[in-house]
Amino acid sequence: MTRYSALALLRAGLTGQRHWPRAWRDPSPRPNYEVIVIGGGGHGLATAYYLAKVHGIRNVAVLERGWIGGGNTGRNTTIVRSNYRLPALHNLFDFALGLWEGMSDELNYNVMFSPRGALFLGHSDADMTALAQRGDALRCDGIDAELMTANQLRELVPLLDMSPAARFPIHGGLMQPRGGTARHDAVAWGYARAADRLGVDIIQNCEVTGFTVAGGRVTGVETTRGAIGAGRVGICVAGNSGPVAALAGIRLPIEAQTLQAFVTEPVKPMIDTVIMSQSLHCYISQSDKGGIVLGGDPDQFPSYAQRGLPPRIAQAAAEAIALVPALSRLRMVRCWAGTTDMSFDGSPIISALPVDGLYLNGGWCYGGFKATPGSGYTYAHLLATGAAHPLAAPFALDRFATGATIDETGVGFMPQFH
Amino acid sequence: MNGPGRIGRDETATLRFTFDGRSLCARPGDTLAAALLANGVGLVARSFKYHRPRGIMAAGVEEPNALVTVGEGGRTEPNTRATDVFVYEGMVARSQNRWPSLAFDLGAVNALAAPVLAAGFYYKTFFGPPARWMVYEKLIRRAAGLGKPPTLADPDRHQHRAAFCDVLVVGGGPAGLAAADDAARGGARVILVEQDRALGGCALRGDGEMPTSDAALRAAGVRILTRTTASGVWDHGFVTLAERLVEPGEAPPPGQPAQRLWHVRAERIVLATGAIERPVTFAGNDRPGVMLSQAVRTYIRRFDVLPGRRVVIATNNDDAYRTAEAVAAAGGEVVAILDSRPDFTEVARAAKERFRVHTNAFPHSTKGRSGRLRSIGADIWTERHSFDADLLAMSGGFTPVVHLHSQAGGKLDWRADIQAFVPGASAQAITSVGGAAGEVAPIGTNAVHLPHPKHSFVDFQNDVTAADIDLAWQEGYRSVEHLKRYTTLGMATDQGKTSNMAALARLASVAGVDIPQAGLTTFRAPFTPLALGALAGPDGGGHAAPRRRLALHDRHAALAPVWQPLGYWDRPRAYPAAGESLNDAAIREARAVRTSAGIIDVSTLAKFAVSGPDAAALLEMVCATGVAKLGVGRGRYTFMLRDDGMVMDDGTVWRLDETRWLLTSSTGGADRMEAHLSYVHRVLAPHLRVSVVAQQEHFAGIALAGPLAPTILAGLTGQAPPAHMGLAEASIAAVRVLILAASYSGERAFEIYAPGAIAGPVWDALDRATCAQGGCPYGLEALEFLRIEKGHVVIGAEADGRTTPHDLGLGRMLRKAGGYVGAQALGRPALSAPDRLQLVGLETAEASLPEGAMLVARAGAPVEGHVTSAAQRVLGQGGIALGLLAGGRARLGDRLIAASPTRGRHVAVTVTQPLFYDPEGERYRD
Amino acid sequence: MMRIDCPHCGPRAQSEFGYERTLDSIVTLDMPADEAMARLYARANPRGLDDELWRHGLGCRQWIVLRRHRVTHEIVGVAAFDPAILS
Amino acid sequence: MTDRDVSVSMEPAGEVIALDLWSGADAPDLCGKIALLRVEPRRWWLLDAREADLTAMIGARGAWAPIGGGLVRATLTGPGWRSLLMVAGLFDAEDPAFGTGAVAATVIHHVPVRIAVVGETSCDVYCAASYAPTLAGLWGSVIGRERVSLSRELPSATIGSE
Repeated sequence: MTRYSALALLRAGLTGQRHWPRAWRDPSPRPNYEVIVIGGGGHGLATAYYLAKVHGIRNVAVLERGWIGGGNTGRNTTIVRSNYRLPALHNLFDFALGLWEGMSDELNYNVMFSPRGALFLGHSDADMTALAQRGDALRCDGIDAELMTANQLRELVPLLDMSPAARFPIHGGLMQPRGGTARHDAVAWGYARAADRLGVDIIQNCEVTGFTVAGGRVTGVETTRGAIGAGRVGICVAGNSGPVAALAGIRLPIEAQTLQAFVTEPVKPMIDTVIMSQSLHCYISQSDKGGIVLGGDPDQFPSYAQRGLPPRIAQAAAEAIALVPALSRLRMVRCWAGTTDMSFDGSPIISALPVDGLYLNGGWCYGGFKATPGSGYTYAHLLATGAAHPLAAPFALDRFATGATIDETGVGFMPQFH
Repeated sequence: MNGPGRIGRDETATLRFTFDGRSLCARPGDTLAAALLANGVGLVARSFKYHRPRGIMAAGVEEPNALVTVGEGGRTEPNTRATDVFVYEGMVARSQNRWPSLAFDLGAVNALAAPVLAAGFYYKTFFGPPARWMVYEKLIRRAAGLGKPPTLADPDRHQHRAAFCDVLVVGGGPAGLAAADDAARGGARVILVEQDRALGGCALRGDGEMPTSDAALRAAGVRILTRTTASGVWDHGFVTLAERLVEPGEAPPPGQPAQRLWHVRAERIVLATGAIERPVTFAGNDRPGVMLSQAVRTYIRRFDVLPGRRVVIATNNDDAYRTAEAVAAAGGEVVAILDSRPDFTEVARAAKERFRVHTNAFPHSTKGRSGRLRSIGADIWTERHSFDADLLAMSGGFTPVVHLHSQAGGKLDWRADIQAFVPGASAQAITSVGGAAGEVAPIGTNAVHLPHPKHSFVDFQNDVTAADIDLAWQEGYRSVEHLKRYTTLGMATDQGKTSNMAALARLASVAGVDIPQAGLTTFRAPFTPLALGALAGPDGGGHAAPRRRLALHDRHAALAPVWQPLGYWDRPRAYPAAGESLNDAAIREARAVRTSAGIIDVSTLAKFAVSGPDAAALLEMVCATGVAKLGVGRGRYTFMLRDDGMVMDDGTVWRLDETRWLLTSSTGGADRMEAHLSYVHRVLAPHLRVSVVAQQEHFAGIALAGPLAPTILAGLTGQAPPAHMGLAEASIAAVRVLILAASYSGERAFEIYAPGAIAGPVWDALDRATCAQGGCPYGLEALEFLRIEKGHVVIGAEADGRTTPHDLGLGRMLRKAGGYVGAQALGRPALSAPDRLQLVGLETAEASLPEGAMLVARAGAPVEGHVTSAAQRVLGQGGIALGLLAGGRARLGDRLIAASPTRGRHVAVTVTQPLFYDPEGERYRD
Repeated sequence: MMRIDCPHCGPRAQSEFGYERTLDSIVTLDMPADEAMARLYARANPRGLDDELWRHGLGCRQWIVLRRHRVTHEIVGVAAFDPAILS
Repeated sequence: MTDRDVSVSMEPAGEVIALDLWSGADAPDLCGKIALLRVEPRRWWLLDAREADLTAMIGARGAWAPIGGGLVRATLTGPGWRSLLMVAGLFDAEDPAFGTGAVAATVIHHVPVRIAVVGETSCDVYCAASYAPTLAGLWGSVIGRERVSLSRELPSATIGSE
């Protein structure tokens, strides 16, 4: 294991970069593991890492159907923030944000977490009141949030259209200074490398095709690379939770949906913060490479196609131009789509399932990336101890039956509208 | 003479343009690339990472190197491919990603650090706290990016247009023209698109003949769109076409759009998208003067431009021999043909008669200076050779353009003879023809000798070398997707059009597998970069949503109100007098309602005529309150639940006669309620004989409220006004109106409904009569004060989608027998938990309290609830509010803090009943 | 952007339609509460065919049922909503 | 492009009544000479009808409600009307089968509309009155403002630059 550092990099420069070892091994599955995590996305890899690191459980396998980080980890718009209105959500996501802040050092892998600020714009007094309410809820729980005036915004993002005659005039905003972006692929790779170092087996091209259950308890999984035994199994496949849970005969309050994003050709720096909007449906940031990364509403119908609707892209582009008119002549160079696990209250599920020893981490809707370290940490706690981490306790599956849903947007049981 | 230039005398070069401030001339029809070459300009750009000097490599949209900024001000288009923009009079083009100048670029120092800046180097360094990364990041961001973005708004419009056809032919080369001709002869509706300005495709460089003409096709009814790119194929034959009506940076004629995005639905799609020539991988293959072989032919035959005088050709196929012919015919010297194949093919043998042809010959390096190629090193059999040349025409084979086929879900098949993927089974009604289907020259496949992988570029624009691919493999980034993401290969503005196959070949060779086993990354839309403005179409420029106009808009506008956006609507928020603040105006208006009378436009309320023998049955499924027993001529407050038991909306329900009802509900929920009524009727209870007609805009509504309202109304109608929650029909200003005696303000009030198209005179009459009594029009702000004082909930504030009827204190109105939507959800245990947020009133001695503030026992204590709506008392002193408080109904009299840290306000409040005014409803009685 | 062959209007762009819910999650008002909540909060969510209730809300405003593949988006069946399927 | 060969005039739709029938009967059989449009499978719009006349015609076979107060009719005149309707549209108005007498409901530039073909060179487009300025703005930008006229009864203030 070669530690990454500036010095090591310089030294490697002298030797033609020939001595870097593999970032993670390519092991064959062993017959048995203490814990199997299904899904080699950021969440699954983080879960394995924290199982090994925090709970000392190193006899762990991460089973990935394709290549690690190839699902929503590699398809999101890389925004990291914790400024949700509801306490259960902002407490979980802020715990995650704390972990983001130390992640590069912790993993010895630069995930380029860039706390450049996450800004919600308000377009009316009503918007500003809603933003203040959100900010007050955050501040009362010790989370950073600052209301910004129109004048402050002019300075922060000079290209914003601040004209009062704009279709969506900008009155002000709510800033989370600690929010920002990170390099999405690096999160998967960094956790993979660090987990691998602790003994975790990361097994790619290994699709789970069934569960083995004895006496109401899960004993392992069937895979395309043979049966593998396990004491506990954690599903961590947001986007595919339904089909994987169905292998155990379980139906979930989750529906798969397409969420698109797109990026422009790279240009010199023009937007230095993450811009979102309280009443529009687009989010804007500029990648380190220079591309403007844009996203919008989900497609609002069930799909696993990873291919979206052109009108959604058009809408996000129109709204982005309404906010930053100078974007009009930039060109989309690529669009892509992920499959989101839309839950029926818009919040994730981190929970035991009705089969003993089988657990679920899913239902992240379109908010999973920013939760990655917190999700992994609390899920590892659940898998290691059998008891929910206090921050994850509100996100149990039974909340739908009891009515204790956590509904940030208040739109209820229609997943397509969250 | 050395370097590129025009063939013969250039008398027709009449267009003037500038490049980096230098004034140059072009012929009409020249691309910028052709014009630059004609003017002897070989150095055009700097690369992304190492700032290496770059020239023009291609003649089409696949160009990875020659990116320039075109246009000025709001029409600035950075990263424009010089090969994909036609010169127009006055065009301004600039090179980019260089400082201080293109020829002397300090960024080129990066090339010295290249040994350290290998693929993924940034993942291995820049550790420390995020703040430290932010410092590095700032430098990295400044160095990255390509062109400078515009800073001004786009002055032009972009249009969206739908089209439908039986056959869409993509590509106007010979294969596409033949396909369009065939389809048109069969009587089909045909659209033919070509991204170039001219039809012809490969025929424009002298390869093949055009089977028909533009005019003949048009005569046959084919809609021909040139300068139009099929950017994406989506589900079910849906194709987006991007049409450039003017060139990048060019001003369109007045009133005309600059770009048009077509939304085409095609029954059948023919892809005649051709093939893209691949570069050859060797050290220094990125230098200006190294060009694709077919591009050289294009410049010579289409543009009369010879890109170099002394030409070496490096190829693995027969096609490049045509370039030798073209060069020779144009007066250039063919120095050598380096054919990597060991044996002479028939074509090579024939060429040997005229040119110096070497087999088993590979270029291994280039030398150059000041942006000019000077010599080429090559390995021929076992010997090293050097050739003096100013142009290297290379051909590494041909990659069929399968992007659209693949986007549409089609499979790809591997063809070893051309070392490329070709369209396999289609997922939609799509066929590929010509080069796109793999009709390209076969290539030699003997192993490529690559002595200098670090200087051999695979992805030119992103500066990814063969060594970077090797490193990624070594570090375990072995899936082709990992490789792409780790090295950024194929992620530049050209999306790997020229680099993907070379990269796969390299990956396959280090992996020791065949290319198909190495994998293939996904083809994603758009085929070529597409302006956001064109995507947005008529929604761009700040019009992402329509504005809905009130029927009485002009009446309000005449009073110069403060407008308030509400969904797509704009409604008057207050009517301030000159110099009056919004709040002062609202209080004045609210006091008028409390003391005399006011009128407010409530036209946007949702209204539904529910009629038929089963109307009451439908209403009782939709509404959670009792409805059916309502007497004719009476109305009642009601609310509706979602399936999950949460309050969805509220309103009033009125019985106009035995079988005709009118239901009103909130403005913001109008569309949702329309759908909900339809769902309940058509899905849950289709047997009901009932008609539901949305009348939101049929009726303009004006509420007349205040103690003098009955007098005013009686004066206007000449009849006694209906009692509270009664209704009547009458005439005002000779317009028949429906009067509903409902109150939202807490005063005696009437909602007066008249057909929107003729409601103006009704407003005028009410306005005159009300003002005559000392009243005035009032806006939403005053309405908010009045309703908060009266404790009426608002959908979105108090009923926030998380509240049940019990939470809002409406539980007693629920129909015990159930039978309404949501009834089955209300028994869930968490919905009766004692600590649920419940509606309360809040009051303070201070003038106001911050809306949205958190409710806490003391500073720093846990949050127990929040202020949903706040106001000041209309007549009395102090602030009042509605709020949601944990277990609130049991906490009357509790003293709390309304804490707003974001606004620096902390206000002591007392918990009260959510009703501050006329608790007995005495003011509703006449 | 699918093309949906509305049984009333003929083929139309997906933008005119809205997805409501799966057929098996329609809650009729006579269902016991437990069954109602179970239907509301559990979906098969298959990587394959499912029966879905859509509305041609920006067209003829009728409710239709699509049998649709959620990976390929192929619509293998489309019909006007028939209440008989609920009983 | 032929979409400049058309002009538009927009005015209130007048007395329009929405009629739903739940018996098997069809409105044309019941309503005599009243001009009507079938806008949904079981809904018709009766143009210039009087409510008073309907009781006898319809009886208990259905129910109706007026909607004309909030409806605008845009009359597109000229051979370019089909082309104009393709701008920011979704519906195939250029389909030759969409001929005289046909009615289609669709969306143009966010505005729900109903298109009724009057003849080869004319059609009526109905939309909610609140959206009329949006459509007028869109069409004006395509064929020129001077070719779009709004009647004085319609809200006229600041037509957007759509």
